[in-house]
Amino acid sequence: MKTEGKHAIWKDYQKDIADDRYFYVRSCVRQNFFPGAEQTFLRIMRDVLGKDVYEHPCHTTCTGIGYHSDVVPFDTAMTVVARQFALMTESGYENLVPSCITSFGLYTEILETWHHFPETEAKVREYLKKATGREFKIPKNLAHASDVIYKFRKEIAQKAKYKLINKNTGEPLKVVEHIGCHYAKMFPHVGVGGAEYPYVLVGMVEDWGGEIVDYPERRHCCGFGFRQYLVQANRGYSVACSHKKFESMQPYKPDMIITNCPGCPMFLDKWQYTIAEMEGKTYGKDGHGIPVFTFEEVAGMVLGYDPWDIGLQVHQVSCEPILDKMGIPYDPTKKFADKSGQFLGAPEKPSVLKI
Amino acid sequence: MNKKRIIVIGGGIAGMEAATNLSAMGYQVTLLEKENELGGHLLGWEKLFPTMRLGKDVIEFLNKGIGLTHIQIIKNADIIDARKNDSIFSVKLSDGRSFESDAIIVATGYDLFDARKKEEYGYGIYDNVITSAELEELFLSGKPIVNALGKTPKKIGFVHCVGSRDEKVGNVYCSKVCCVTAVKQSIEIKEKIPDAEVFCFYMDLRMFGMHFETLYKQAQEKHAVNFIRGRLSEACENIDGSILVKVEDTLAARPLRMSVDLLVLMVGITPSEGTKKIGAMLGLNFGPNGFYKCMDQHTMTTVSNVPGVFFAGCCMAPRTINNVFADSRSAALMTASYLENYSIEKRTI
Amino acid sequence: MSYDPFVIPFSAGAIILFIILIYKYTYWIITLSKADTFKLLKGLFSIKFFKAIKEIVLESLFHRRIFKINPVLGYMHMSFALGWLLLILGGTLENKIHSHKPFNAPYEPIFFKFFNHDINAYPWANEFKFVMDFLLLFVLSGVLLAFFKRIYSRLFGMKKTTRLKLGDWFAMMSLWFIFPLRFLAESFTAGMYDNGGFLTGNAGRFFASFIPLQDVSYIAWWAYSIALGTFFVALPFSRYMHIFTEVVLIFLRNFGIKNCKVYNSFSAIEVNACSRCGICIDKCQLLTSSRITDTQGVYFLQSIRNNEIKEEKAFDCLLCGRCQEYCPVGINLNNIRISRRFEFATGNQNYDYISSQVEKTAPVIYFAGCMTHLTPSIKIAMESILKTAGIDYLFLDKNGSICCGRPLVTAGEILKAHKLIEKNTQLIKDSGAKTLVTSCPICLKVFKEDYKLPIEVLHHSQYLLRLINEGKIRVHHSKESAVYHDPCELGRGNKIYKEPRELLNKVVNLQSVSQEAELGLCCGNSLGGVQLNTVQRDLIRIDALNVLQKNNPNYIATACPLCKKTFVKSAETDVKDIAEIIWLSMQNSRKPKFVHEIKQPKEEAVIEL
Amino acid sequence: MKNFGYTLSEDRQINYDKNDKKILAYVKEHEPSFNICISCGTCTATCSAAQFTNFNIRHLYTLLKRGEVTTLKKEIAKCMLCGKCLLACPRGVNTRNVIIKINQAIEKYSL
Amino acid sequence: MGKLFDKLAEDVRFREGLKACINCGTCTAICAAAEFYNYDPRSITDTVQGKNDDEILALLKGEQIWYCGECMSCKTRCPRGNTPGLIICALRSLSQELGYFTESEKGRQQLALKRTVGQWILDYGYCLYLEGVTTDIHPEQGPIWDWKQKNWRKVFDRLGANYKGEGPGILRKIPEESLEELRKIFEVTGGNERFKKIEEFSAKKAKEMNIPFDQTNENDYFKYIYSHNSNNHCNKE
Repeated sequence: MKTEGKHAIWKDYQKDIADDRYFYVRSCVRQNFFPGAEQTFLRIMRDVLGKDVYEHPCHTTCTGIGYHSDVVPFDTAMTVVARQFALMTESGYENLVPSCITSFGLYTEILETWHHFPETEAKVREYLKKATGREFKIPKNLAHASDVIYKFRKEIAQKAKYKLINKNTGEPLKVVEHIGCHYAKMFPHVGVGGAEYPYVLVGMVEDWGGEIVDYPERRHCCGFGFRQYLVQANRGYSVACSHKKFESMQPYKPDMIITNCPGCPMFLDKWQYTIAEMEGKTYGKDGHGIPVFTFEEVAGMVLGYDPWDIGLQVHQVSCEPILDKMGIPYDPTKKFADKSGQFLGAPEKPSVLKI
Repeated sequence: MNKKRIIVIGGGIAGMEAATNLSAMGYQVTLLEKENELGGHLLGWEKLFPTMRLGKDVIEFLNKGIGLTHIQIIKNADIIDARKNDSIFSVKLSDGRSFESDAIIVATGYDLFDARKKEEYGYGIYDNVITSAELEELFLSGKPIVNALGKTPKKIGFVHCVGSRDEKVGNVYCSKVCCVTAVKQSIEIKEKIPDAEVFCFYMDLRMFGMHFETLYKQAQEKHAVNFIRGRLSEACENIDGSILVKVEDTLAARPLRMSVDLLVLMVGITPSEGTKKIGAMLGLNFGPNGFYKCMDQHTMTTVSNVPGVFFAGCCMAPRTINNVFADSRSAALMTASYLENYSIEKRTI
Repeated sequence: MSYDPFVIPFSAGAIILFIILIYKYTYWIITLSKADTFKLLKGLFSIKFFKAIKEIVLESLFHRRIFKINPVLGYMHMSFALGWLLLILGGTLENKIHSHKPFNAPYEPIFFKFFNHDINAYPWANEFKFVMDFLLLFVLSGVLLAFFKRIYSRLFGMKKTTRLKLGDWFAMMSLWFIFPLRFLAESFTAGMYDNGGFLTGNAGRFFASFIPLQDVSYIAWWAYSIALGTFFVALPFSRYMHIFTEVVLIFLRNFGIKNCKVYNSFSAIEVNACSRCGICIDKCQLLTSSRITDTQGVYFLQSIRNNEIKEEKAFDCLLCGRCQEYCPVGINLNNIRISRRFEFATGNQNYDYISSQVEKTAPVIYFAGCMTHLTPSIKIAMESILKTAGIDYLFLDKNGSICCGRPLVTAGEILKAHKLIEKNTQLIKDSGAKTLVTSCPICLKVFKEDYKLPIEVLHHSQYLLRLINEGKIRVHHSKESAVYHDPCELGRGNKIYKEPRELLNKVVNLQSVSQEAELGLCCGNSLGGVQLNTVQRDLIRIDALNVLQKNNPNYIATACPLCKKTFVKSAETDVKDIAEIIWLSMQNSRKPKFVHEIKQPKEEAVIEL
Repeated sequence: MKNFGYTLSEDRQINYDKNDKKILAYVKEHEPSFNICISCGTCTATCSAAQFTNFNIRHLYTLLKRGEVTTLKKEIAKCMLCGKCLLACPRGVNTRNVIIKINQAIEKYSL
Repeated sequence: MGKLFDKLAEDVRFREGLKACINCGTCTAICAAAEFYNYDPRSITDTVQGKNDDEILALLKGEQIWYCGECMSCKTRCPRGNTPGLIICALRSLSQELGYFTESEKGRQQLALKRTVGQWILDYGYCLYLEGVTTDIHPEQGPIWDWKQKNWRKVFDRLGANYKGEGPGILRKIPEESLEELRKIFEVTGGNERFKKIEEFSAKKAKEMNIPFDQTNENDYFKYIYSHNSNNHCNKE
């Protein structure tokens, strides 16, 4: 494989990412499943990079999941999103940073639609006025949280305490990246590196010392498929998709998976447990799984945050093997403890997957 | 001896044949070629469809024409300016030389589509993804057919319509020659590697030429080449370096995955840099696809919007060799008509 | 009783031969199906028995059929069969009269001349002398012909003669030697004792003039005996097995035992009854057109006898039936071929999708057949005719055909075919029809052969003729000329030659062609030729067309949609099905009637003036 | 094993590399004209069986060419061997014999 | 002729999604759903561009349109700039608007989605809500999720969330007036209308299939559509 070929393509897909004063909108999935990730993001942005990241208490879900499950009409979704814009405008911000890829995709899709069909935008403005009396400006800059971390990846690298390197062998860690489908597949030009070879996570991994492994099913969807996971009868599809990815990446013996979408890490993490239970198959070293992290968590790890502050304890696939490889210290007794350090009791062990 | 002067820009098939014809009519012809050898793309072609005749035979034929006449041939000609003042054309080269003429034939040909633009096929990234032109060079070199791993490929895929009929890369037109070229090359591969499995991934097989369909049938009957109707969606690299292709077998209406040791991209025909450059200098009209726009699709294919400038060959549209011969000769006639004021080239429809 | 060691080879050979024969025949007879065994027993004590005897005399001795086809060949076979038999009978008789004993060793009559030299010591000695010599000469002439046939078959008007296997060579050589040796042995002996008839006597005296006969004659008798012995032993393993088997076959056939499409002991008897005369070879279009030289009937049967049957041999035959039409032994080659195909059958079938609903009941069923759906003009013509004739009919396969099953039969898929036969039979019964008319001879064949239909089954050519004769439809004779192509399944398959011609003669000038009726050529697309490729099929079609178009008629008339579909591919002449021609003629024949009608009032008007 | 109320969905994608092509090989060897099929569908259009049921011989051929034989036995059983396809085929593929060979191969490799 | 097509064409996503399909199959080749379902975005696109009402009706009533996972991979590759994924969105909307979704096993599931995701949005302002995701209906969430559920307050507290709290922060309580605005938006933009239709047609269907149906998520119809899989969504013909 010739990486210079990829670099050539990456050059064509540079996007401008605002460098300060962000209006942050949260992700439903992340908040529920990886609260530590969003927390870490804000921590890095504010404490490490000293950026102004504003979160409006009144912002709501973008309804993206409802929209892509087709229970929420497009008009409704657009107007809810317009409301977020309005909140941003009212708070005097112009640079929108969604934490969620589905939101990011929806925002992009809406802005594109308005661009091609101005009458739609006009209609939405009416809807919003009618419903809330609010008005809005279209964000000057729209970037996903991972874009922002990508923008400051080098700063983070400078401040890094640990690298994505096996401290015993000095070898860079083999990292598999998984990009949320709605990041760039719909609109390649809004993604760093485009749709086919997105650079947003690759950039982080490279600058933080790791090595990206490309594998045949890299572009395959994790299988969320909205209605496909949300309705139990369809979950066979969801898990089969992830299964296909695992089967395809296993030969490369990856040390970890890094993702920029809130949903994907949850699935890639939990499905490893499910597949182990269903098929008795595991994909990591001797019975373990392949640890899955969000980009915020990885950033937090290299910056040397306490793994239990980042929220690695809520992963089903245990993160310790990576922490050990990177030489990140952690207190096992604190893994399942509360704020005061009091042990909450350990979760039960899965019957197949080693943790 | 006629004192009228003509400059022919481009020393490919079209340029050579047009120059030969005009010189034979007694005009003073100057042939400008940017490379230091005449023949254009044909130089890189071993065998020609559908008869498998050698490309060099055709070049020989063209050179015979040149030999019969008195054409001033300027090689390594890098044109920096070309303009028309009243009825006289002047062309300047970067080396300071300049030429004047009463008419110009533009035969600036085509460039092959840059396969890198089809990112999902991984050309320039995955070592075993090559273009049809590279395969042809391999044939020409007479070297054994091996892939990047140095192994003789046992499974070879040909991807049709790379850079053709594809709005994503801005080429909506059909490049006309790729289908039959794929068939030709798959036959050649099978002749060189009889136990190889060859697959052509096509949308439509446009076997418009007289013997093309026969060639296609021969590929199936004699060489058991497989044809799968479906446009390749993506190509990825397996851990062993082979290429995993994803395509729908639209006739089975099922998605299909397959690993091949070598993936050949049938790159299409696009307007050449020279075409763009010269066109801008002489103020020639371009069509929607970036090729020259002639005065009329049916009746005036070789006549440009600038009186005294005429087109020949692939600068107008994708062409097969026999088409190129036809319209370079027609361009010669139109030029003569212009120079002798027969004004048959002035007719409109 | 006279004895000499040289008789041992003969006697041993004879004994071995009869043991083998008895073993084989009893095996075949007892493995006959119950029904057939019953027929056999019944036949033995019926007039059929004598019919059989008669046929045996005509065919096995006089070889009537071969005579018909090829007199020289016929004479050759007759000289061997009849001549030899008479020699044996004559010898036995002579020997009886000479020695008044009730029993003689079987070899005595054969070697009579060796043991008896007192040549005038019994009644009619001279007559016997003459007859026996004459018979010997008769046989020898046959041997001579056989010899020439081998080295130059064209002499017999045969393009090709049978290629032989080793066992056959062995047997044939010994056969050829038998009679010349007998001639020598007898002549030598005659020479020594100065007796013998016009042949052996003179020859003897001639030899005596320059050969020390007393030394060589004994050797000659040994050689003669050995030749006989060898021949007897080789016989069961060579084509000469047919000599006896044909007799058995004729009996069984006369008793009404038939060959079926599954290989059984009757088939085995047929296979062994083949004399490999090679008549089938020239008749085969696969040879004459497609250059396939190893699949003709004789080779096919040979390969069965040698258990070396290859798939191609089973599957490339057209089943056109030309060979069996001319087989002097009357072997049903098509069925044997099908029976071998049956061994490759798979039986993987699922025809549950076929509905069993008839849309109405009617006295007449019209069954177009799959192929007719490929040539709609025939369908349209038939419907138009039936409507005009005011027939109340049911178009059984109007909305697409349920296949009749014949194509499956030809492919050896007999069990599958019977599924379809059941389904169609049900439909036909439900329709309550009395007559079934089909446009497709292929369907006709299976309807008649494998369906057990309680009703009349006709090809449309037969039915249309009937309609004309009954005056239900009117046709008129045109000036146009036509040739008629006999479809295999209609002609040889169903023996329908007359009606189509009669029909055509009513509407066109029917020209004859060089090969027609029984000799009619196959169009090349017969569904029998399962394995044939396009080129092989095309060659047959082209040759057939050349024969048909020779005198460039206005059109080629055929009575099979498959033949029509095949010919139109490359015919310069218009190809029409009989039904179309009749419908055309019906339309034309209306016009004059019409004109006549409108004339009437005019004339009246004139009178009024 | 835990019950999740669902199981891994079966993969419908044709995996050419994994597919066993011995039936295909058998057919190609015994009826080479199978190679020149262009999947035009004339056979299906004229097919007698297709008049009564959703039997698509062209589709079966296409699947067979990719080594897909899951439904082959069940489907091919519907053919009545009437031979219309053979006469209709514009490429001169011996379609009828192909079917016979498919059946033989199915038997031979006891599919 | 074309009535349904025209209704589809009212949807801006349909106009964006359908240019002119050449049946090349790039979409199906990359479609995750096509790998596991009897699903072929190519043929769906081809069908709708045929404008045949009967065929479009069959789609609206059928299973196919519900197989798509809306990952939109198809958009990336189409050489004609179509987006089958958007066409699917339009078809699904129309199928629900006209009540055809209850004709198919997969379509009926819309009720489950409405009563979970849809309801959560209106009640909490979140698409997903902790309380809704329990391991009895989400067993794949595994022991770790059980543990988290058992101790959520403490865990969220540990991770600095503002669970059900005032002001900003993770899983904060969305202010009532914001929720009101949200509901108002649903009112004026047809969101509630969509919900109403899903409920009405589902109730009708439940009656037709005579399976008990009520407003809770405990009724048999809900359980049936949520968990029933006829397993004939993936054949290889």
